[in-house]
Amino acid sequence: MDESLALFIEIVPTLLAAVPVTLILTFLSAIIGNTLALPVAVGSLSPHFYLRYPSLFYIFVMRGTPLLAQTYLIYYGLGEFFPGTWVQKSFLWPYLRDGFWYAIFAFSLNTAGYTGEILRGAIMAVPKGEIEAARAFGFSSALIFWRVTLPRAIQICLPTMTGETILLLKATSLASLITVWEVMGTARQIQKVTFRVYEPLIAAGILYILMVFVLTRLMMIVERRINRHRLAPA
Amino acid sequence: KDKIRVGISPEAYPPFTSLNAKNQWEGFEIDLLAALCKQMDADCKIVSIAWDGLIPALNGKKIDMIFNSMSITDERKKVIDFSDKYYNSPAEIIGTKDAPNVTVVDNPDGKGGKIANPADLKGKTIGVQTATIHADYAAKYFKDATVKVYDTADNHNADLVAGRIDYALLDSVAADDFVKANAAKGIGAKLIVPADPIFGVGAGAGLRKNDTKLKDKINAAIKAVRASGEYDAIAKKYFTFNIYGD
Amino acid sequence: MMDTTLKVEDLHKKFGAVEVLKGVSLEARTGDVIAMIGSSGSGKSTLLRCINLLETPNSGRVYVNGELIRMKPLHDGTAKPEDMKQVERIRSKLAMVFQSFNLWTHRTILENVIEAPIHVLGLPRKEAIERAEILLAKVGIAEKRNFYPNHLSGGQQQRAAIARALAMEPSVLLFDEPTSALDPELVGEVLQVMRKLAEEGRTMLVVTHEMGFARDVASEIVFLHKGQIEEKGPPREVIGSPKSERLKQFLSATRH
Amino acid sequence: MMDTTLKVEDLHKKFGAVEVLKGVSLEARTGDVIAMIGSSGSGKSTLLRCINLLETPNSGRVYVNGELIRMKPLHDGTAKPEDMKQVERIRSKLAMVFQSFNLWTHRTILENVIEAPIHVLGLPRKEAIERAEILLAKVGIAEKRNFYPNHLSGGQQQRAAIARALAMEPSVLLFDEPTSALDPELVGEVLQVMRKLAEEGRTMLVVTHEMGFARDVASEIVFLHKGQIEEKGPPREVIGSPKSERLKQFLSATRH
Amino acid sequence: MDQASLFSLLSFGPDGWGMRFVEGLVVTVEVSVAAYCISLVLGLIGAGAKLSNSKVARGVADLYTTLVRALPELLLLLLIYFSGADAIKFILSLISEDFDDFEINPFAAAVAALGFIGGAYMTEVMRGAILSIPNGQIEAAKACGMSRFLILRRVILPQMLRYALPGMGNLWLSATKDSSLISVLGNTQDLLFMGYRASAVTKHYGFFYSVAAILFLAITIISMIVIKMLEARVNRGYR
Ligand SMILES: Nc1ncnc2c1ncn2[C@@H]1O[C@H](COP(=O)(O)OP(=O)(O)OP(=O)(O)O)[C@@H](O)[C@H]1O
Ligand SMILES: Nc1ncnc2c1ncn2[C@@H]1O[C@H](COP(=O)(O)OP(=O)(O)OP(=O)(O)O)[C@@H](O)[C@H]1O
Ligand SMILES: [Mg+2]
Ligand SMILES: [Mg+2]
Repeated sequence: MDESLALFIEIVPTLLAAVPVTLILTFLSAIIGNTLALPVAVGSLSPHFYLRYPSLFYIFVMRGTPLLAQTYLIYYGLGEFFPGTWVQKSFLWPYLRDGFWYAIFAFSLNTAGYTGEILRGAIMAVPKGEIEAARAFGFSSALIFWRVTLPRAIQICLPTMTGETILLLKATSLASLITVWEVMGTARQIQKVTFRVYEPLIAAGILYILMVFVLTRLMMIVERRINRHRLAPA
Repeated sequence: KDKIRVGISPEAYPPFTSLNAKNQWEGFEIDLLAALCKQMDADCKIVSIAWDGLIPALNGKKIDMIFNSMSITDERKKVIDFSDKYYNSPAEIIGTKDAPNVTVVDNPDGKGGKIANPADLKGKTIGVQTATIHADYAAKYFKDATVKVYDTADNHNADLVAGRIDYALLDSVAADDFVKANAAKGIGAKLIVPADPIFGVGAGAGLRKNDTKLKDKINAAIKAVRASGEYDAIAKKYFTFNIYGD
Repeated sequence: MMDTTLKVEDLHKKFGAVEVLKGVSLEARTGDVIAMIGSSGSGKSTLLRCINLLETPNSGRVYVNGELIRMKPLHDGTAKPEDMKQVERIRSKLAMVFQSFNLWTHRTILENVIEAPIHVLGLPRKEAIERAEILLAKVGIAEKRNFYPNHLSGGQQQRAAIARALAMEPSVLLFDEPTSALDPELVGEVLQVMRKLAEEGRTMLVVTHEMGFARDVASEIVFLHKGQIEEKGPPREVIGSPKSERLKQFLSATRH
Repeated sequence: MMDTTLKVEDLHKKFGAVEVLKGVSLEARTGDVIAMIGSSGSGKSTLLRCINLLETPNSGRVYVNGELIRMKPLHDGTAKPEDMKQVERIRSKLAMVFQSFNLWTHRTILENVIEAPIHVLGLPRKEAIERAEILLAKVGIAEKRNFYPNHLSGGQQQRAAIARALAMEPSVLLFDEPTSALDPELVGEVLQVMRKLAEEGRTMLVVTHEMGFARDVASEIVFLHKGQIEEKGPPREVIGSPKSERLKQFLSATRH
Repeated sequence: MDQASLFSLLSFGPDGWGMRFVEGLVVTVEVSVAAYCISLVLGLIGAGAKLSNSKVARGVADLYTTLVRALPELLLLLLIYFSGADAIKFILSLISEDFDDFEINPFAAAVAALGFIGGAYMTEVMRGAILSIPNGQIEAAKACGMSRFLILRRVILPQMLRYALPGMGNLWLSATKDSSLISVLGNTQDLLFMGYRASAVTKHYGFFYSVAAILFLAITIISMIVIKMLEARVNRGYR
């Protein structure tokens, strides 16, 4: 027991040092991915087949294949094209060498697929009458989208989106596959060095709980704000 | 007859262990294990458990032994027990075609050992697999190089081909296979790294602490197959050099 | 033609196989107040919704301020607007009060009223709020301005919907039973507001069951029956001496 | 007491800080038809909703068929029902027609009507359908039985909601403006149906703006004003010689 | 290696990986279906608890969703399989001696763990969906005297599906991928793991990862067809 405790104290700083990596990965991917999700969702509901089918196909591929495979393919797959090409001499090479940007890229694309699907459903669920009211006042399609459809859709799917963000937070552990050592990857590194299975996982778990706690409370505040119409008036 | 449940990860590690398409185990360690079990007159059953489950399964008594190229280190000895080593392959540095060969210099600690020359690696990027003796070695000696830590050796090998790293430090057995397969792409051996205390004593069977009965038996069996020449016969099937070390 | 604010020609609308509007034509000059009466399910709401293209008519023409809303026939026998920009521009001159109000539930009453003036007409926020507060006071729900629609009574919601439509200062107003949820007192007040709008010269098309209003304010009464205009004319004639049997029957009910 | 079907005593209801009902008491004997009138926002809907506990009153008592709905006061000044089983049992005897209909959008009209009889009353499906079809025919929407509510006109939806309530064969009917979306002809018909229900001896509490109905059918008129009963009594008295100033004013509006 | 021999690696013959991938596929489907069913039940209970008036129920459900969603899946899996077995064994030993060699079946443990985790996400999906149902729909049911359970079954569930289906679909597709955790417990390997195994043995990483990906896509196609059908069903009457 004492030994466990000692190990705990020893590894927590190491894991803490990896927390920013996890947070930045999650934060950037969530922002980029959720932004991309908008055109994906809108496209998937478009009456034009040349917008609808690509969007639906995108959602299909992103949800249909493991994120692991996507990450792997994006990093190592692209790697297969590099040897001896101009790429290695270009100014982009320092970025292309670094797994970090690939991780952001892969996670953002994946999030866009999953969130895109959720938004698609939520947009379909917005009461028709409210959209018609906007139309009747001469709102353009874009204006309807930003002022009525999107706020109402987000109201509908926010709890699910919070869940997706937590899934993303945890999925960032796949970044260790491409040399970006975030919290979980670091914990597993320690596991392998020390052969202690539980302590690093539990330490990482505690850090995740803290992060998830902060995230869910923040989202709860947002949710309460956008659901004011349900609450009793002040 | 004793029953021994042996845990091996199905994550293939050829030519030591792999689970082939017929769901049969094959490789050096598998053959060696068979010989050892015969020696011990035990009934061995291989249980395939992914790496993450091996230690908990051993301590949870779902298996009795891990036979999966585990390097014996002091850190790990705090958690599980090890048999004597049953092989110890040297480390090797490999690199891209643009990367020069690596030389050897005296270990600055003055104890008379030799190490790979850190000056040769200065400013270069070198890949190692996480939580290996190779990673420890690189961390200790290659302070002026960028040491990039990978999840698996396969991954740093892929990045070596992609040119994202200049060198990789890994087990010579895996290195030879890889160099052979990728010679056309300019990947070449750069140095067989001299022995060093960091590399430890080699790989041993993982055992539950206090399971001295099994430990004694397996140690005796290792000695016996070494002595009888059976070990060398098996080793010759897989390796062209002395895999046991010295 | 110049002062024909709203003109509908031979409008047809099908839902699936059922033809709900079977060739409706209608004309309103500036300042006209047309009261549309007709039994439940006769197609009154559908007609209003076709005029501002919330439903696309299968055939027929709609002119607003002399401008034809251009339509493109499709292969499947329906049609679609040719130029959405045009439709949006025209809609901003046609305000509508829905039978089911359709207030935006995620915005307060005040926000509901200022939304379109700010974002469609480009009114400065301050001005929009001033205008909204005057309107909300006019319909008697000024003190509920910061409530969300779900927290209002039926009549309050209906009044909010009316204020929202008036805030657009449209040239044509489409009202779908704008007083259905109101008590008699308020009905009087709201009709008063509408009467004033009529005097200001705004054109109105009002679906209503208030015969009093139809009689006193309307310049024309249209009786819709099974998707067709069965009878129309000045209130005195239509109410005083109805010609069709259906209308006679319909009117007799209002007096019992 | 035995034949008091519905009794409300000193009901109070607050939304946040605003007191919407300020001590309302009411009594209806079997076969009584109480017409509730009052201006928009006076608390009529809230009172109906408190009676079947869709809103929990802050204080007060409700008896149905002589049975007190037991309430448990909470620390924060509100209350909650003590026994949900009791509430459910009582609700199944109290049918309600909502001001906004609240038809189940995921079920067809017929399914809406048979839903509660089958699942709450345990009626066999066949029987429920028979009963439903009779009712749908009675309110004139039999041919829409397989439509979903969203595909009906306002008046059709309201009639479906009425049929749904009647299908429960409840002992007390709570109607919240059951004719608001109907044309005069249909108003007449629906009021006819309600008159028949009254004759069958069912107790009714009807929020309405139809003074004709209040005068002819109601056994009592209740005038709600700002959350209190300002005046009540037999129709002749209340309408003929109103005492309170507010009521006089309210009634004068209905005649202009 | 040419194309033909690559595909011979995938044959169903004794030396081909074909059969292995079929086994992996079956494991993936079995584990994810079973785990998903558990998470549906837990999600419903959790959402009910979160929306209930009881502070205790809300607190427990909140703890459940926060903790379970935060903890690493691997940790929960190992805890349930290794410590869970010990705990149950200990409890059973208090009752009788006969259970000494009690073992949790690895399949059951994986399913329980994955279902338990999925339930936390499902709770939130369902909570959001239930909140989106217009209040009047539920009030109408209450006014008819429907019991809470009946309202749940006849009104809330069918209407909720309309809002929840996309999120539920996402969770299902995630579940098919998470089922790879089962290989940690021994002797069973899912599709994803089979992909590693085949590529590590043959060194044809690209090829075998693609095979696994294509099989996942096949699962996805079927799932999406089913979801589309459900979607069309729950959206009847809304268009
Ligand atoms: N989306 C739809 N799909 C199918 N049928 C529809 C749809 N909308 C309306 N209908 C049908 O069209 C007919 C006309 O409906 P409409 O709403 O125009 O009637 P209305 O005259 O406004 O009646 P009310 O006075 O009851 O509101 C009705 O029979 C209705 O069932
Ligand atoms: N959920 C709520 N939250 C806050 N205030 C509410 C809520 N529901 C109703 N109110 C307020 O309570 C008052 C009474 O509402 P109620 O719906 O009972 O009026 P009503 O008499 O039915 O009016 P109407 O004839 O317009 O339907 C209104 O002022 C309304 O704004
Ligand atoms: Mg209508
Ligand atoms: Mg009301």
